[in-house]
Amino acid sequence: MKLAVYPGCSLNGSAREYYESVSIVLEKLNIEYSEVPDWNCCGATAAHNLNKELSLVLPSRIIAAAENDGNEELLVPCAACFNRLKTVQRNICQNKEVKAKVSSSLDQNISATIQIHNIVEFIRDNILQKKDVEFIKPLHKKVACYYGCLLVRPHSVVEFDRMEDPQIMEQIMVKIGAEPIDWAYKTECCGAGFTISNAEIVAKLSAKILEDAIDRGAEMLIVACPMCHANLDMRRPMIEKILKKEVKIPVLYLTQAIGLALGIDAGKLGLKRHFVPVLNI
Amino acid sequence: MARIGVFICHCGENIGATVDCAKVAELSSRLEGVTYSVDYKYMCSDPGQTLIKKTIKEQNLTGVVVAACSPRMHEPTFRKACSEAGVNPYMVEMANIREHCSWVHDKGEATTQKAVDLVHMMVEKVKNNKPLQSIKVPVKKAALILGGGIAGIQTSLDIANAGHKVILVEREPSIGGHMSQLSETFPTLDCSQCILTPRMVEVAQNPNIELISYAELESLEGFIGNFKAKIRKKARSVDEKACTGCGLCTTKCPSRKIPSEFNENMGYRTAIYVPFPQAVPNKPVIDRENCTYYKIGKCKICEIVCPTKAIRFDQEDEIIEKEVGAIVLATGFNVLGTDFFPEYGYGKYKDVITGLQFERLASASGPTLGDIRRPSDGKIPEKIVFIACAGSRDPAKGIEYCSKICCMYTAKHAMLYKHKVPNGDASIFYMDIRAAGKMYEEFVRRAITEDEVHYIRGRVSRVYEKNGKLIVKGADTLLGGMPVEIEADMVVLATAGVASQGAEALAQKIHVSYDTHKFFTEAHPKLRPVETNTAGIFLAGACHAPKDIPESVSMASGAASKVIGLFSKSEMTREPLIAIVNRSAPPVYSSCAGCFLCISACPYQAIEKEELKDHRGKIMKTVAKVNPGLCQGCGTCVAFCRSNSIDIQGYSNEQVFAEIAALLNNDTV
Amino acid sequence: MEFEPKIVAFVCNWCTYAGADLTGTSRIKYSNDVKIIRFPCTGRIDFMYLLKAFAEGADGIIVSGCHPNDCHYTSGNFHARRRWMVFEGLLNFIGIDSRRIVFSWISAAEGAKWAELVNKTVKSIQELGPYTQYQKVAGTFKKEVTNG
Amino acid sequence: MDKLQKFVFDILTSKEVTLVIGYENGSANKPRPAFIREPSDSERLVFNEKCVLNLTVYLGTHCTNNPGKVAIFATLPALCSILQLASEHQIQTADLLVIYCKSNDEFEVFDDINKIEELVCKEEVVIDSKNSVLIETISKLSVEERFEYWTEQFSKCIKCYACRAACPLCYCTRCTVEINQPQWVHSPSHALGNFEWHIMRAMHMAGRCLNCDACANACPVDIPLNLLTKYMIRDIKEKFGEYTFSVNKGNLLSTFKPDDKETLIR
Repeated sequence: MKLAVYPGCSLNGSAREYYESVSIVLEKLNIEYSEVPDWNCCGATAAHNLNKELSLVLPSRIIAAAENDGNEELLVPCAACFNRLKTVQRNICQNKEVKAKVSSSLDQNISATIQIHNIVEFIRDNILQKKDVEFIKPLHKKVACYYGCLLVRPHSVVEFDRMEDPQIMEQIMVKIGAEPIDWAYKTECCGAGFTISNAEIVAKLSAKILEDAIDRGAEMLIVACPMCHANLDMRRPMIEKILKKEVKIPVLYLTQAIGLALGIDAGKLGLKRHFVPVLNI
Repeated sequence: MARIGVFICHCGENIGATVDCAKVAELSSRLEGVTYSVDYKYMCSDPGQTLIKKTIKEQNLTGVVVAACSPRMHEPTFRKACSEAGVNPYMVEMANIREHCSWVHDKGEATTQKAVDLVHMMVEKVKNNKPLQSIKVPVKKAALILGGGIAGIQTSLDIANAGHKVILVEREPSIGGHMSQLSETFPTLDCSQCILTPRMVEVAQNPNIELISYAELESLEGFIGNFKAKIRKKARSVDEKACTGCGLCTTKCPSRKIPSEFNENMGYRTAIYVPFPQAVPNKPVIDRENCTYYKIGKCKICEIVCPTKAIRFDQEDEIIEKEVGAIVLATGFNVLGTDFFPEYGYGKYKDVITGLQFERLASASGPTLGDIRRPSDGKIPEKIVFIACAGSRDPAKGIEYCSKICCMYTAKHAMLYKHKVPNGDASIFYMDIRAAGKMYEEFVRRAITEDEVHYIRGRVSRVYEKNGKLIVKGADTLLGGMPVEIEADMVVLATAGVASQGAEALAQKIHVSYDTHKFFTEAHPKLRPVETNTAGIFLAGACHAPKDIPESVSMASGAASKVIGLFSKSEMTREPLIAIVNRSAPPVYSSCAGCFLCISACPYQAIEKEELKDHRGKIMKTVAKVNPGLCQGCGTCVAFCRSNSIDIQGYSNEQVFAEIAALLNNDTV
Repeated sequence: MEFEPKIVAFVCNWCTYAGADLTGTSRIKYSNDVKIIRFPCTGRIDFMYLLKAFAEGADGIIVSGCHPNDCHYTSGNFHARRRWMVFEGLLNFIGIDSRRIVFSWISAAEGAKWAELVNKTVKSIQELGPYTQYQKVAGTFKKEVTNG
Repeated sequence: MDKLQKFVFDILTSKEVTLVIGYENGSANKPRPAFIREPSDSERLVFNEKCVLNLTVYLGTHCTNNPGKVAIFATLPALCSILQLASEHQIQTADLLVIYCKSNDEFEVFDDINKIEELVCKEEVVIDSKNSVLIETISKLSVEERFEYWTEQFSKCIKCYACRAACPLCYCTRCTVEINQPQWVHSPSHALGNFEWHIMRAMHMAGRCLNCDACANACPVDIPLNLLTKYMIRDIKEKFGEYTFSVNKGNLLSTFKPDDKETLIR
């Protein structure tokens, strides 16, 4: 199976460390992949509210590009991109008109049969279940796995295990020697797209998430979405104001945590790029 | 040689105005086999019928064609009239020259000609008709009732009181079903046990009712009026005759920490136990999974203490065979598990319970003797939240349908809570309040106004524990979707009502159809709600769909009256318009090649295998046989049979061929 | 004069026959070229009957019964539906014009639909003309001519 | 002695079976059915690509009359045939040993019908290219032309019913053509009767045809009547999604799905 990775905008900007960790983990586990050639923005959170056609065509161009390049699988680390691509793929496959429309705008016939993976399920199915990976540096930490919304909703589209109480990240964490906690906010919204337009709300929502994680004894948060990461990591000053206390809990990307357990150097995993320092690892 | 009489009806102007009836009569008389034809103003009128009868006698007719209105209207009338005059009713056909001719075409040649054609068609059909005798099926006047909940109890009592034998089979050690678990009942708040247990006792004492508890249906053969049921009576390990029900054994049994099913696992019972004090029969059962003796071979304390030496450790399952004429399914319902609602934390948090568990808490005979106490620490909850539609009306995760009873019992629960904890605080998250029923809406209003229950219209997104409290996060859609957070001490989920487990297997065992939710399906959604598609098997109560007590009871009485009706004669008569597999002389015996694919085509399981034997009893051939008791005469098997070995009386292949030919070759007239 | 096709309708007793009765009671007029043969259920209708009707000189055929799930016998129409789906394919392949056979679901409440169906069918069969091709084979053709 | 003969020799000597239905060389080395009861006769048996005759047509009579177990050479269509016959209660699979032959020294032996079903499930029923082309060309004709084509073909028919005799699934005790009350099929071999016979035959094969071509091979006047059933196989696949053989799935026309296609119904 030929595998392509679609980084999307965030993974080349605000979430570089995510891409770095994804790449190095894949390399370490010698999984071959190529970046989708000449990729474009997926339209993310904005397009589908503003221009329906655009929100269909942008992702389909990415899918087409990946398929034209002879790929059968497409890994999309960014939860938002994943959500868009999956949505559009479903549209194309279920609705002939959409398919026709998209094909004409791309002027090529798009099949959209490529398998689109989010990072979490990809790691479980294609790594932990296939290879027996040795985690030389088990991550002996209490972790709170935070899924956010884009990864798990809408269930009909993303088909991600149990939308209200997903378990996959926890399973992965156990594998790498960490101890996932049971908490209440794993699928609550972090404020996502409001991060620029209405930081207040973002801070408030993110604060609740962090607070619950801390109260329940988590030593770090594990995420799989650049947006969540930004909000939880970057908005600390405001969050601390709201909670009226220091909040030092670090927020790691799933792949960073795995990287650490694989014994990859923190620097190579981009752990030094975080606002909240990831100490004593 | 056929001697057919044709009777053309004017139906006043209805036919006469557009069709030249006299001409139709005149032309019909020329048809081969027609010895007499006449037109008359009103054939269905008394003189009309007399005219037919008179002619039959005078002309000694062998068959009759009445050209008038639709057979769906007057076929019975004319068939009856003719049989009174000595012509077999199935030698009478009607040509529909009103609905299908005079009323839908303009006056004229063509219309008259069509009337003639229709008459011609029926004349040719009648020539191929055969005199038929209506089918008589003997009826064994005993009923088998499966399920001893309130529905089963009601049906049994009604049938038994009408003087017929009843065999009531209950899966559990005692009858009573879910109703016996309930505390008070809406909308009257009278105690469930108080109204149920007298009925249970009646069952036990009624000489016409044979109660077989702790038993299940093993297999069923036969058909309406003539079923043969095998019932597996599970080993109770107690001799019911010897046992006096003193209960000493249950007090002495050492293994006492077994979760009690009756208390929805909120209390404990012993290994030898009676599910609840008022159980009928009031005889204990040994639960062999948990009995020390069956586990390690030692103990036998119950045997030692039993004053009447009624314990039978070596007792085995017993198969009881019964012959019955009718069966009523009253297997009831179950409450849905909540595992697909992880966000509500059922099973994770002790104080998130189901409605049925709350019933036990509220019940005076329950584990807390009627106090509302948290399972976790026995504290009385100051704040309680009820979540309605926990699974119902939720195609995404639960079930599409409305469980119907939850709105009412949730209101009741909140009320009971307020009565027991007057200064407590009760909130209900709901989608809609469905309180359609006598005094139901008033009941809900009372909960809201008098008992100050907070009704919050909206769904709950998550329940989680935080410093000893259950945080209930939801939305109030009447306040524009405003988020609501309640710190509750206890959460009650109104879990959906679903088909009782084993319903599907049972349905397949006795060949009744069931819907996608495993509820048994009625023969007709409006007009035959208590019958199944298998003749002689009826439905009562929640095994058909979620129902409250009054509904279950009325349905039960409905089913009972159907059974009593069936039992009112020692034979039942059925229309002989049924399929028949041909038989012929040896060596062929029957042209049926025995592929038996017709069996899968029959909607009524009316086709069975029959072994044809020679005079020495050697099996010569196995062929299909249609059971006249079950066949409803749809004819699907007839059209399906490749060797045309099945034909259907009244719509036989020969009749149809004759009709087609007659209809299309009108050059003869 | 306009060609008057001979059309036979094979209908079930519980839905379409009753539906046609309703057409009558509501006095909706339709062409008298269609004549109804009554069956207990569409499941009863043998595919050979259709061939026989053509052989006997029918120019068109209507087959109609209860809508899916409305069958008086719960599943007769489901069986019929499969039968017709397969039969239609075969007839097409053999060259028997399946436009001459009209399948329809008409309930006891759809009196108007019945009239409409009849008139539509009559019209389309008129366009197709008499089914001489099959009638020639059946040897019933000449007879048709003589009685015009 | 090749492997196949050796195997037959052994099972006959060991009395595991008392009859083997296989092929032997007939005139001009054309294979013909052979019924072997003596171990010594097993040398007569052959198997090669010319062995296409579907031997299961003999199962009905020979199985029932034969004391003891019967072994039979089977090609793929024959395997389907065995499943279908079993599902239609025409054979006792208990006393049947099936030898699925690929060549005279490569074969698989089945005494469990379910194993056969497993194997057959994997093999999709496919129409060979030659016939697919024919079907295509015929389908392209206008409806009248198609009728003409078949009128011409059927006009050859002499109603010898060899097609019926050769088909393992035509086992009725009394075929419908032999019924004259009512006359389902016009008996003389005239156009009408021929149409009725061939249409009826095809319809009776709906969802059952084994795609073994026995009927066409048997036809003395070379009517391509296997095209009818082959076309239906294709059509059924299209309309109902699959075309499979199974011991207990029931027959295409004796079962249904509430959501079956109903494209033709108004």
